Amino acid sequence: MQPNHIEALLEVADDSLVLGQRLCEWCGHAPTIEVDLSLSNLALDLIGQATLLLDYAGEREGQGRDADRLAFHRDAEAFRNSMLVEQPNGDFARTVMRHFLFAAYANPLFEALTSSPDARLAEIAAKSIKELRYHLEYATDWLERLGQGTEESHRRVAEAYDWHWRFVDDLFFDSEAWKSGAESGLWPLRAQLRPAFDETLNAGLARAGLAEPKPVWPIVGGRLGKHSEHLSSLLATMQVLPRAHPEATW
Amino acid sequence: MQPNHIEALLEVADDSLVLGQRLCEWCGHAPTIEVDLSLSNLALDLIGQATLLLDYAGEREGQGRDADRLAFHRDAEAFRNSMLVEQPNGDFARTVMRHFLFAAYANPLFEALTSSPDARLAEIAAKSIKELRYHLEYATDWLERLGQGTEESHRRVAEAYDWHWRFVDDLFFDSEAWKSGAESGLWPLRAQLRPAFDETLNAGLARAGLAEPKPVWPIVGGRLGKHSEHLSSLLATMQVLPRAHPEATW
Amino acid sequence: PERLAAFEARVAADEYIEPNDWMPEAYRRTLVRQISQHAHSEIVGMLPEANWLTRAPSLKRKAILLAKIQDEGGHGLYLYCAAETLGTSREEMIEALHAGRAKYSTIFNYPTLNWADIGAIGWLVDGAAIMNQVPLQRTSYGPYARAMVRICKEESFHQRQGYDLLLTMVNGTPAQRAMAQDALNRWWWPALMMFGPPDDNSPNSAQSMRWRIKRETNDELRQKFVDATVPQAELLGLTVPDPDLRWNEERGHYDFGSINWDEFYAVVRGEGPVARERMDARRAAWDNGAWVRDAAAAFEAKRASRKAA
Amino acid sequence: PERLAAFEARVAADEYIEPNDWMPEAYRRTLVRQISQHAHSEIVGMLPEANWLTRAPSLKRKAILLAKIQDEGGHGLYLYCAAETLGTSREEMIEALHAGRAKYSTIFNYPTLNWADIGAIGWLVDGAAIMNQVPLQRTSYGPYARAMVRICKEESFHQRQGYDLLLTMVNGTPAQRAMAQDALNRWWWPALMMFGPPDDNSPNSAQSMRWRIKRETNDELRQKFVDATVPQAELLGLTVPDPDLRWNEERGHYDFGSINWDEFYAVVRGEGPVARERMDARRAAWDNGAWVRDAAAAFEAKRASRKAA
Repeated sequence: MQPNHIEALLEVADDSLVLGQRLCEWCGHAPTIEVDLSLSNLALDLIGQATLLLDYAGEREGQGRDADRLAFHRDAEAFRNSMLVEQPNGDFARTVMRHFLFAAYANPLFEALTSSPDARLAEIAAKSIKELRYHLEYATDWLERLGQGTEESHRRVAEAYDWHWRFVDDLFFDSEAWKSGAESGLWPLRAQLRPAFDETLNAGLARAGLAEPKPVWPIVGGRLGKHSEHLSSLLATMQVLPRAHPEATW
Repeated sequence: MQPNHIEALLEVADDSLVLGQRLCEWCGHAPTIEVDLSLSNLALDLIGQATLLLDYAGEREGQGRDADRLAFHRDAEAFRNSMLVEQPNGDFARTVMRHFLFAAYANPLFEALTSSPDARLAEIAAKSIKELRYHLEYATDWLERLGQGTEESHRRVAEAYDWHWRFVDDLFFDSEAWKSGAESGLWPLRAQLRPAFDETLNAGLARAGLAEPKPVWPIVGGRLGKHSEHLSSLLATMQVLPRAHPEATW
Repeated sequence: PERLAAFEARVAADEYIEPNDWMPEAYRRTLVRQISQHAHSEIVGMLPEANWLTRAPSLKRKAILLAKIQDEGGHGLYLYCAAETLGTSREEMIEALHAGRAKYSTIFNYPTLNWADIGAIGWLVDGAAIMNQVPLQRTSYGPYARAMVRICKEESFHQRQGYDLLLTMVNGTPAQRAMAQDALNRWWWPALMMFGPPDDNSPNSAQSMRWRIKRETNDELRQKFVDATVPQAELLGLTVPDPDLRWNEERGHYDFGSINWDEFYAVVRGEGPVARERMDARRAAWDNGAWVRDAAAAFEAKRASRKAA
Repeated sequence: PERLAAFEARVAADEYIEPNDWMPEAYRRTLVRQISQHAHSEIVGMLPEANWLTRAPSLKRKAILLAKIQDEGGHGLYLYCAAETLGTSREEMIEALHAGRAKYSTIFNYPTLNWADIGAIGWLVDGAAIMNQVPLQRTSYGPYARAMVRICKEESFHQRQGYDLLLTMVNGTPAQRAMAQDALNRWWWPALMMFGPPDDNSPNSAQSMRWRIKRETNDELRQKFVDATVPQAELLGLTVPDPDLRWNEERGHYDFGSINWDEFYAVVRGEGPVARERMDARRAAWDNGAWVRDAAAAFEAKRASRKAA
């Protein structure tokens, strides 16, 4: 892997890490105990994926950074996640919609990664894809329930869609680093994943009784380290202990 | 000043610092522009006081720590503020009530400090007391407005009182360090300030049409570094940059 | 009266009572109160730990803590289910909690102030819970006893994880050691209070013991906990914050200082340091989630009626 | 028609129009729109800076930033007052903002992502604002012109403070220098957009120039800003993110690359990166503060009626 491939790998790892961290904020505060447990499960999967991916990125980088070093000692500008996953939890509809959009993107991506010529990456993807299939199913089920439930839940999930939709192009942004990895055959261009995403999206929207997306001015930059204002606050919390006690192990 | 007197000085400095930081959170989000500007004024005063007091404490300590070092590089356990000032802003009623209780305590305290034999402390107090008189007036005016305004504002300010009242004993807690300074004649025991506080309190409550306090189990510990859960979150935000970039100057 | 005698005989013979069996109303009421209180404790108990979940200092610790809190939610679920077999719905129990009619363990009204508190909760709070709960695996009500078997197994695991967290910290930097000691200082006495009021002031104990809803007295369990925990503290190199603590050769037990019962009763009354935050958080979660529960129910109803049609 | 001619003559003679003077309806409407938009910009403009207020890295910088944001609130107040002299209330203007009928400067729909952004806003955004506003000190409407005098003085001060902040950072650690460059990269183009659409696509300009509500064209002001700012960037050792930027000896001005007008119009339409956050924040502040304003009004009414009695 070339250095820029490692940076591209961070795009995948950081998506899982930041979304997992967001889901942790629900813990103890969800609408039912069952939902609380499910969101914890999703978070556990994502943090597990992030750990494997970051450890691998650190190894390939060869500068002695492990997953914790990468998670807790980078500033916001160095994070390569899409802006979608850093969006605040909002109400449960926003959390569901964010997860649906992410999972609809991550499924074809990780599916493709299982046949990467990079054996380690393929192995991580093979473990993760099983989890992510469930994520998509879980999010789609809730999307349908909220879309078809009550008038209020429909209104909220439509609003959630309206909030998140403009970040989908950021999710699919092909950075130079990503393109270079694609040229080396490590993974597909994200643009190539878009048809699969669109299919999942339209099926999900149909089940939920939601209208198809209107065109919007897309907000992009996450893969280049240009985030929303939400990421730095998330990191201030997440990184507080390792930053305050850089010499400690935990 | 003995080392424990310096620690006691932090009790005063940290009250101003933490309350000032809390007020900063209102900036841009207050009920009217006029209130926004007033809360900024209060915050500016408090941060100014904290800077003078912390700089002085650092000088007397003689280990090269200045106000910024003390503000941004201590963990929550090392903060000596009362739990009252670290309470979240809540609604405007809670902010007003917190400020009223603090100012009712700080006025007799700083008044007394103006005649401390420690000339520097007396000088800082002389500057601060002018500001704090206005703080008390401002908070009392709003207390009256909310107490006598609408049913809703009355209910909210009564609830705010109920929330904050149990932290008043913590505000007045005489730590060993504080007692030692009092024995050396640097300042009065806080217990001696209580009658003045009670008078202000009762007058304020009467103006607002609020009932006198019920006895509660007091929650104490701030002066000993045992805080509520709110302080460490406040500090995670406040200290994030100096902690992430310890070698930088700003 | 005959049924009562038969019931009491079965209980005395350590047989299990099952949901459809006849039972005295007082037994049913006491059980609902105790099991729901236990369930509430698991759910409220998620909050002090969740307070540090977003700040867990390594990815491994974050995953461990997340799984632990999830287990507690799971325990809450089993226990609500066990209580529901006695004829009270989960909603009713939750409303009783939010209205302040139902209690939960006083321990969760203390704040978590540093990362070592997560270790201290596992070690001391789960440790004390286990002491309380191990006898309940043989309690007279079948569904409760069976829930307890599963819960105790997981709690032991949590206790070891908590101890391991502290072990790492006491072997770390001076700041980490100080956090660990600070955590022990703050959690020791509240942990001892978890066993409830002293025996001479525990009105319902005798009845509960006869019904095998309880199997050891508060003071017996408290002593057992102290005896087991003090050597563990020594192993960590931490000092138990009790100047009166010493081994009593004659009794074969540790003597320990007297508990601040005024504080205990204040916390029971709902005046604990973060009791309001805890209840506010639970009520907010419930109230803000109402529309989600409504939507799910409406959707189920639609689906059911579609199937029926 | 006579009054109109007299009015136009006064304006052409650079006399001030005062609130009680006769003025054409279109003049009044244009002024209300412009002044209220300017007031809204000051108020919304508090938000991107407040985003870093709680994270200011030194007590001195925190106090400076607090005072600066306070000044902006003060500007908002003067400007609302100036607009009110034209017969529109502050509440009406605020409701127009919250309903999306009134605009504010597009620049505040960009996020503040690191501490250097606070410096960049002072240097570039206040710098651009000054370029826009200096001519308005001689605008034809008296209350607006006088508000502008005071505002411009304070803005210049803010601009120097912002530049000073960046100067400290570029002389700091590599991470600080990187933050400063990153801030310039993100704020440069949006700052150029602050002067509005190019002259050939600025429909109201001619009328506004004739009425002295505007005194220079968008493109003239933009050029002036580029010419003044590029040397300041060089002094900081930072690179302006425009490969087409170069000094044109012949014109005596810098040539610069073309602006992404699609982005500009998207942001004007309310699709800027953080436009929703900004409006949500303002609406929440207003809605959550309604009970406070009601209480103050009710209290005043009671007091007034007590005095009257």
